[in-house]
Amino acid sequence: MQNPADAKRILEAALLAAQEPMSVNELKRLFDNEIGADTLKNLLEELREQWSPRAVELVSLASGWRFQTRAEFQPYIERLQTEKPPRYSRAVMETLAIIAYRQPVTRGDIEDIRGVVVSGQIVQTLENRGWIDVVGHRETPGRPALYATTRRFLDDLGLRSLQELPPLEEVAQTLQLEPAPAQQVSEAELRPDAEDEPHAAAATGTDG
Amino acid sequence: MQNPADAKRILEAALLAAQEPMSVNELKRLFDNEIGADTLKNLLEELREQWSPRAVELVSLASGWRFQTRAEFQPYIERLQTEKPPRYSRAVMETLAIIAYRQPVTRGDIEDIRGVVVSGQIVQTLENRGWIDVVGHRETPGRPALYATTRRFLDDLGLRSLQELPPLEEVAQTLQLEPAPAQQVSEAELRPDAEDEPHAAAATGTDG
Amino acid sequence: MMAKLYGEPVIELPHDLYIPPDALEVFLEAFEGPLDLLLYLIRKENLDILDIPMAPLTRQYLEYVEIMRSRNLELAAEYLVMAAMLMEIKSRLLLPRPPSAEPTEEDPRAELVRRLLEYEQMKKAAQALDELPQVGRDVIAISVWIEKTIAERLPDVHAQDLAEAWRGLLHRARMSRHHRISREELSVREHMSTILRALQERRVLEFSELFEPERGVPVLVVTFLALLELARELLIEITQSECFAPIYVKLGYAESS
Repeated sequence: MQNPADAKRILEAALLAAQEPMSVNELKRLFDNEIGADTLKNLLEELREQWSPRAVELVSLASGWRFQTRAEFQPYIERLQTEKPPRYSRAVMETLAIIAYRQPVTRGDIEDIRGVVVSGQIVQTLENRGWIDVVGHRETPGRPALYATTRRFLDDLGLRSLQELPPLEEVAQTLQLEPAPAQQVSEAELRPDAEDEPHAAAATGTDG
Repeated sequence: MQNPADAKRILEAALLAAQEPMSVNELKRLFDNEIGADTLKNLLEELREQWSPRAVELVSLASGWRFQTRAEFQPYIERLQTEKPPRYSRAVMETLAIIAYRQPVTRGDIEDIRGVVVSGQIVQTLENRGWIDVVGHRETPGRPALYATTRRFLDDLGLRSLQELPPLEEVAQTLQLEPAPAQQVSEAELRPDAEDEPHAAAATGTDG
Repeated sequence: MMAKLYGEPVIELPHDLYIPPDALEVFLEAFEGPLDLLLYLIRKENLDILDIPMAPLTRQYLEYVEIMRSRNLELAAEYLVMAAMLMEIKSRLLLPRPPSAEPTEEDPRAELVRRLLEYEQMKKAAQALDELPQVGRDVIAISVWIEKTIAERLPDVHAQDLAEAWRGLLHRARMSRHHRISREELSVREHMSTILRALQERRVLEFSELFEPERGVPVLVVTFLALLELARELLIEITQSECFAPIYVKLGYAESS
């Protein structure tokens, strides 16, 4: 008969080594059924508690207990993967840019600016990502939804507010639409990633 | 930039989640190469130390670092398994030993030492396991394949290099044969490629 | 030489070699080949492997081979080859040595001894290898589940990408100056979203609730501009039942729906 510390060590190893979630009933076999289900559950709870500060957690699922990496840890795992990160299509990026800079906007507004129909899938992609949501409806026929960017959008892009989005004066200057203040241009020139693959998004574009 | 505690947490999760042993170079990518190899090795050693009282250990292998259960706890874990993994036959293990200690060798070399025909199935078993592979061909009639052990073989047996293989049992350096002088024999024993001797090959002819 | 082997009279099974017939096949299968069988005989009889007495060893070996043959067990050819080799060695040892034999002549047993020693070494190495903890058999490589539910591999977007996207738009649509957005306008539009979002939750808000004086005058002004813009775009309704009564702000469609 094991003492609780030994039992936990064995439980931990068995759960780390398991390929599938393990039920309490299965785990009892580790100890030749000499440890009752309640005791085992307590040990599992203690183990979960002990793991709580780590990047791997012990979770209880419908089919049993298993160790898994915390979802927050995903970005690190991705760094280990060598494949190229996925990119949004030009259609998605333009839609997002329009919503970010012109919010709140309807799908019609976006279509007016882009000059093409905006598929529901594009909007869905951005909604699923948690970057845009419906903040109201415009009182016009059909009462179209008004989209705006979310707090999460700012967080994910590392911005504190929309103010920190790249100013579009630069763009105007590039296109020689209107002279921009010199200060901002030099700012842009100092930013190392300013000219980073300008057409990369367009290259993979599958216009919706 | 992570503090050491965070870095260790991330390292731990990456290693626990990895499918294969991870080299220090691969692990550097976790931190966008911002942590040097030496610092990383220190962190790994600390991590190994922290895990030392557990039933799972962090080990350093030929192709990198990996978490694995300690062999002493296997009896417990086996209670969860419906069937025990099979052991390899003596024929397979002897073939493996000859390849490991005498590599690179041809099937003929193995047959010379074992004194029996080596079936294709035995070689296949070891190849399928990823423990041996063909590293070349000997420039003799038939150009027989030369086999060697793989890094996976070392990893799976918990070794960092062939140097860590169990030492061969000392074979008597001098044969006390009489009345013939023993000089030639001892020479042959000392030579690592003794199997190249012509009569060795002739001795296992299978044409009864 | 084979003829000689087959020509030998069948020798009776000595007592120390007796194996129950049922167990024989299992017993013989335990040998990995003639070298393995020879080693067994040498070790069993405590013979000196470096000075093998060929006569008894050959006799015992042949007895085993004969048992195998008499039981019609499938006998690997290697066993017969070894039998021939043993008999050859034995006969060479029996030959009288010429008085002035070259001293370099090799002991006829040397090659056999070399092979036996090498095989024994590898046999022991195989046992040692088999004792090492093996992944999958004695230890399990850990590979815990990677939780991906929240963050399936999603594209990374940087703020600059948005500007690029906008630039592309401008380029294609030859957009005119009215699409140029200043920081001030953006600020207003951000507050328009904030107000609409607040109204999503509460439907009706008191005018004063929309302002956060602690954030300073500029924010107050921008919030006010946002309210005016929302009202102009009919996105909200601002109502006041009488002078100095509370001012209420609600979504433009709230009552019309």
